[in-house]
Amino acid sequence: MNDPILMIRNIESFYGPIQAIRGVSLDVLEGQIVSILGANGAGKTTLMKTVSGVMDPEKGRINLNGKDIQGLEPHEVVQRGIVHVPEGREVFPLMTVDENLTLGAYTISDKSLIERDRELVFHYFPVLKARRQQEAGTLSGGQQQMLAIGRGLMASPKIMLLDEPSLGLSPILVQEIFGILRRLNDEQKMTMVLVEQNANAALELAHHGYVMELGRIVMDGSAEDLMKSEDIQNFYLGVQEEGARENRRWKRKKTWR
Amino acid sequence: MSLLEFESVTLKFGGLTAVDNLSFEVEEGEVFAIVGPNGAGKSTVFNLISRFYDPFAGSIRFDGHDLLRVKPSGVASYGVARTFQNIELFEHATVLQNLLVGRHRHRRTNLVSEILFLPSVRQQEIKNREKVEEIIDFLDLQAFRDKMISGLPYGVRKVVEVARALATDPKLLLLDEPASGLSVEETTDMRWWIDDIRKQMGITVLMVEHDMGLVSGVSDRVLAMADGAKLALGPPEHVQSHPAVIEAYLGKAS
Amino acid sequence: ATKGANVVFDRVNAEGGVHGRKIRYVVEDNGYQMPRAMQGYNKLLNRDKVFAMLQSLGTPMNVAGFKLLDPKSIPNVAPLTAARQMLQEPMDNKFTSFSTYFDQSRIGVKYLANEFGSQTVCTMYLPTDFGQEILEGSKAGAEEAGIKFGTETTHKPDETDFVGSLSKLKDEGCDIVTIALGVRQAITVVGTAKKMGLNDMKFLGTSASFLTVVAQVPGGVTDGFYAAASWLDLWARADEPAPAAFIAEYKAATGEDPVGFSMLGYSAAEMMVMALEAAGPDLTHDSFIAAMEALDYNDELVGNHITYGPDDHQGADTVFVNVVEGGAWNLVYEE
Amino acid sequence: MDNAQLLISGLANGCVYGLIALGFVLIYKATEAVNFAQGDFMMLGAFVTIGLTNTEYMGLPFWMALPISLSIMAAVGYLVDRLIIRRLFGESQSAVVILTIAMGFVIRFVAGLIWGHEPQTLQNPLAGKDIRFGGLVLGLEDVAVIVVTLLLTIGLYLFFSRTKLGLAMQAASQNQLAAYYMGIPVKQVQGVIWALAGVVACIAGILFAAKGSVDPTTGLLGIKAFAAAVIGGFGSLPGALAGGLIVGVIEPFASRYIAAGYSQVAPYALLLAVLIFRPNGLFSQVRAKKV
Amino acid sequence: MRFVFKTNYIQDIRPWKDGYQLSLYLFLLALVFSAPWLLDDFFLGELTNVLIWAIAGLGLMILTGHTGQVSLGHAAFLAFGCYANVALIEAGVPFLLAFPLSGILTGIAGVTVAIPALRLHGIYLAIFTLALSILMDDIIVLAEPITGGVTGKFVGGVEIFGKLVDRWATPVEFFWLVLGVTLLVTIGYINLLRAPLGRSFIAVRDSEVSAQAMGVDIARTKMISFALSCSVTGWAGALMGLYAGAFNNETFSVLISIQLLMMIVIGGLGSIHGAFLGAIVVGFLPQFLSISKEYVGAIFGGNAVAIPGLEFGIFGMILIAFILFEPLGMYGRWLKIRTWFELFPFYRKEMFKRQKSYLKTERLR
Ligand SMILES: Nc1ncnc2c1ncn2[C@@H]1O[C@H](COP(=O)(O)OP(=O)(O)OP(=O)(O)O)[C@@H](O)[C@H]1O
Ligand SMILES: Nc1ncnc2c1ncn2[C@@H]1O[C@H](COP(=O)(O)OP(=O)(O)OP(=O)(O)O)[C@@H](O)[C@H]1O
Ligand SMILES: [Mg+2]
Ligand SMILES: [Mg+2]
Repeated sequence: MNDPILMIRNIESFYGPIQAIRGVSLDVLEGQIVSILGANGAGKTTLMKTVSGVMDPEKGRINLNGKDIQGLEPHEVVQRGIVHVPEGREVFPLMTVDENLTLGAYTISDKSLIERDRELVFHYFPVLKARRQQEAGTLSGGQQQMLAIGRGLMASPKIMLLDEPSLGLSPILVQEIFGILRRLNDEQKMTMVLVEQNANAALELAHHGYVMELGRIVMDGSAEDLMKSEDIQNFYLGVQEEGARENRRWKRKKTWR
Repeated sequence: MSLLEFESVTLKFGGLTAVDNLSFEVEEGEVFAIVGPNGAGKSTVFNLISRFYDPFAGSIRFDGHDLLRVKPSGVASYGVARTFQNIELFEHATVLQNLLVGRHRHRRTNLVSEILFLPSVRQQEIKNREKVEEIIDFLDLQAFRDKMISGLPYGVRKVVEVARALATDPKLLLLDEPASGLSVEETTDMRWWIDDIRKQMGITVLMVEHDMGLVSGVSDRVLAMADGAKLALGPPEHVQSHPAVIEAYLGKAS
Repeated sequence: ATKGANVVFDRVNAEGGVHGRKIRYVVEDNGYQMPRAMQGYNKLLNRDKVFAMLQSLGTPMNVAGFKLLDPKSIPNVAPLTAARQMLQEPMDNKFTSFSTYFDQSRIGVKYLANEFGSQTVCTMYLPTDFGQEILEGSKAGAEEAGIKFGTETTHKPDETDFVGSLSKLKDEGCDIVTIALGVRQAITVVGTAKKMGLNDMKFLGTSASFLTVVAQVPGGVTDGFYAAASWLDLWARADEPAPAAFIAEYKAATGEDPVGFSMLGYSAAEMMVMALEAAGPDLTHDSFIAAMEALDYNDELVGNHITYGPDDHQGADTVFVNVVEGGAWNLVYEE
Repeated sequence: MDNAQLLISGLANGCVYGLIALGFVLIYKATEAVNFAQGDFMMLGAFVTIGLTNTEYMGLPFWMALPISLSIMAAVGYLVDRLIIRRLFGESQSAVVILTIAMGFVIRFVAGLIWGHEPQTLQNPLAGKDIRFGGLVLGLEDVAVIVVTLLLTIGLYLFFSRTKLGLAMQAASQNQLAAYYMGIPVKQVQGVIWALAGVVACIAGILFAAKGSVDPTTGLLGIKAFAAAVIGGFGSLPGALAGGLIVGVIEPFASRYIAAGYSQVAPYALLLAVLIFRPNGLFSQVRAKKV
Repeated sequence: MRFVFKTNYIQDIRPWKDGYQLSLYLFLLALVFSAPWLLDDFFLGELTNVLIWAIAGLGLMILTGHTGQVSLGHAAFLAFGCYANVALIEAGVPFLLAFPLSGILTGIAGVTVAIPALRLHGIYLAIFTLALSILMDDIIVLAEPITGGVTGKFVGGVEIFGKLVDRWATPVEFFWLVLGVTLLVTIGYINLLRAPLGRSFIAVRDSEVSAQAMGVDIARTKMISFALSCSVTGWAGALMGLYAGAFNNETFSVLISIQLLMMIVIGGLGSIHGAFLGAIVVGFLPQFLSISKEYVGAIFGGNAVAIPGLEFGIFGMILIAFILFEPLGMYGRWLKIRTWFELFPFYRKEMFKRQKSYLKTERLR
């Protein structure tokens, strides 16, 4: 297939003295969906923040279409077509749903395009349409999550970074979201990097997967291969023999540790 | 008489009816789950119980007390603790301090004795600490004891919230989406935890959760609601097979 | 003001000082704040061990200072405030150069009353000791002139609109209004009154508003504004010998035009030097005080006759009533 | 009749407060920072204009000086953000507040250094003229104040509610991180708003200096304007104007009808009253957090 | 690299982390105690002044630093304490009784203010208190019989066990008095912070919603915080009065309120150290400036050039520099330096580079 559109090379990111990412490298191919798995604290969010420029890496390169983008201001990254749907909604609480969506399309000047996307979003999430004039801060958790995703779509990005998009959504919506993502990928060839706790759905959707632990990539491979891997099954797909409550008492060692 | 009685409660926000003449009881010692599509009014039910909103109609009774009569801070002193859907921890304090605040309702000392830090205060502090340490061990938070909340990943914060709620050693524990943002592995942990909370600590649990695996795993009864009203109520498998619930909430695949 | 004094001291020091002693002139900026002022005193007394205080600003600060100066009987010369407390007991180490706000407004009121047969005196003031002085002065003046004291209005330093108070004064039928406000406010008051057509209302300020700029407000806004001050305006007399000489020297020394206060600083410093000269080579507080009390001379610059005596620690008692005409202060009366 | 006079002059004066208040609100709306130096900005703007027009300084014709001083103040505002405020990007508001207070000190000092400490009046075409209708007098400057203030308020209101940039500014103040995720160049946007605040301050200063006179301490007027903004509900532009007018009108009536010794406290007493009954001001900008 | 191994809960309860820290503080204390022998009257006076400011800072820190209630009006409470103290003394109450009372009365005043202010947040509270402090000026004038109105009040020294304590006559005794009060207040403060009440303050500051959910009564907590804060401030005011010896309605101006806030922010919000560090800066800086001014003058010929307001100007600039250098206040900087030492060989230079950080609206409550 074609060569990577997004290329990350031994990135290291710190929070003050704490090192959250310890030399991560990964490739994202044009039009691919790459999903990143990992227990909490693994550094997934940090990695995404680093890519979208809200954090500066101390070492390493982030390369988009052959141009280095590490250390850029976040808005410059967005202008280059990378949009980040952050963990924990981050909506504009005092603005209406409509205004939130409008701002999602800040980088787009073509009015008709904006309106088209808005309609698309309302088509995906009818409840948002019903709540156009409600202040985003008063939406329910899930509604805010929908808004966050919809807002991301409004920018019609080249690459979309999704940090736990299914967080707090009802099962039916989770299915729909993943449906939507697949459609976007099929139809608009949108490239995506997907962080998901719902590993099943994530790997279903993704072409390629990475596994993070403690700030390192410990495993990667095509989605199918990962699905088959013993460890993945135990620790991310949760297909472990039921009632084995002892598993919790002495945690099974992950082979890569 | 059941522990929590929620009687034909209605709450409107402007034109929108968030909770619509809703009634249910939570029995002592059970795990009671509320499910429902986004915006169904689940968190609002929690906020009503913790007295953040005043219902338009209906009554909320806990353990024989009329909750509508007490201040928000009063609810906790009756023994109701809760977690929040999008995490509300004390950002600029350590995990330990957060949990210690949880002990606040057991404060027996007064201003003067605390300023002088009399032995009584010291005793109380040590007791609080012991209690908190139990919880830390129970939820495997040892590693984070002295970490600032602002520096914790989403998943850990979720657990800390549960821990802080437990620190108040409540009769009723309200969990708003405890497993959202947890990996499968952690979710199974959460499942066992809830189990122990109920069995070992004898705390009644009322939780909102979207992860049906967890819900069916731990809960005795499930209330499914939509648009603020009751859709179905009963044992998990009953609710899960209820057509309306599948229609509005679960979707075909599951 | 300090610059004016500096000019003198520099000159004197350049000429070898007084009786071979160089004068060390230490300035502390109290920013009209008490804590700062206390720090200032602490420094001057405990660190610089000053011999005498010259022109310390602000009534409260001075009064606070006395507690420290008196025991050490350090002279407090020509404070930059015309409050009566400046001469409170024990008086021997305190010397003021000019007449007090009290006398200024008292005499000013009397003059206007006689001149225009005005009937009612009113006062606009900030509730401060400064305001208090002028209020009482006006009342006294009214009494002496045998007319009635109408009413008073209080204000805040950040007040900018006086229509309300003025219409109140109008209804009270005030035709003399003494002003104890900031300079900026005084200007606004007079201007507003003009707008409201209160032309038969005479406004009287004190030395506090007796500044060249007040006269020079564009559009003749302040024309007809009276000020009862204790010295003569500098620029109005720029062609007379003494002021001319001063302006020249000041320009030469500092490279800028002097203002009213530089003049005061200058003359106060001159007086200081004179006293030091007279005090003779073995300088002590007593000899200095004696010398001060012996002073008797004409200060052409400020246009005052300065005399001190054992029981007269107020240099000049004259009050000059001036009025703004055509952008300058004109002397109309003195007492 | 008499009261009518009080009313209109109160309104005129209130508009000045309103203008300064607008400056506060502008910056707050777009950055959630409180610029305690706003009053000093106004003072500076006034002095800059005086320096350009008054005959003892450069003596340019007023209408020529106007655009120049406006652009100077815009530059000042922008530079303040660029060189100082921006270094505190994302830091706690308390730091910014203290910073602006300190800036106030410096501005006052600099102004005193350049233009001296004695009050000065702006020589302007409107000086001394006034219009009278039925016994009421209103200085031409006052008329100018009222007109300009209304126009500015409306203009800014539309700017924030209608334009994309205006929205972006509000967004930036509500959630900087998310604003960045939307591709809004937050820092630059804030630079713009500071420049704008500079301009507004300059206009206020000019009108104020034309009405009365300014000296370096004039900036302390900012406190009262700040109070006005808070009464209106900090962050709301119409609120700022409303607050300004209320304070402006209360003053003359108070000093007219309330006994000496009490009258001057009226505006602040009013402020307390408003806050007690409407803790978030008249046009509240504060919401209960949904959990 | 230093580790602290905890073997006992007491270790977390007592105020110092380990022996090393304890000895550090003890050394500092010893230094302060020996001040009267080390310093001349001038510097002793300044040190006293700094301590008084520090007490005031502690007062405000309780409210603003730890309970998150910004007050721009604490000068009003300084004034209250100051006048209360003097009034009591003039009424013949012995100082040892009058002084504590003055603080307590101020605390009560604080609560009465707090009650209407309970629903106020952030700037709204700030401006509310600011207005109070402006009104205080006029209240003092109106309360003339007690306060002496515009002419103000004068206090000489006070008698303690028949010993004269006066800022000018017996500066050393006065220093002991102030130091004593400082220590008592500080110890009380430390105790408070490690007790439930202190924690509930922090809880209210960080999230009222969850504080309520944990059973913390917001209104009550705020009121107590106001009471404590104002009492301490009141004591500071009383001492300030004694220190100045004379004061009137203009003494405790809004500027003082603002300076107080500056002080604790520069020192570092939410830490006891912050109050002291801030006091050192705000208290001593002006003096330092005017002293250095002379040397500057000496260097550039011509004696002490006095440009009016120069010191305020420079003062402002230095404050700006401080804030830019460390927005978290001096204590924040000190903590960083300490981590540097603790991590010793394992530090990186980027470690103290400021993180990109982002703000969220405070208009949500
Ligand atoms: N603001 C912060 N300050 C200090 N350390 C932090 C901060 N944020 C995160 N960390 C640390 O960085 C590491 C990675 O955190 P991150 O949020 O990226 O994990 P994550 O994989 O996103 O977890 P989750 O799946 O729960 O979101 C964690 O160990 C966390 O302790
Ligand atoms: N303060 C408010 N003002 C207006 N509408 C509100 C407010 N709070 C909640 N709502 C509305 O009430 C409905 C119920 O909200 P609630 O948070 O209870 O949903 P939920 O069941 O918790 O959904 P989720 O599973 O997504 O958390 C939602 O439609 C929401 O938009
Ligand atoms: Mg994450
Ligand atoms: Mg919810």
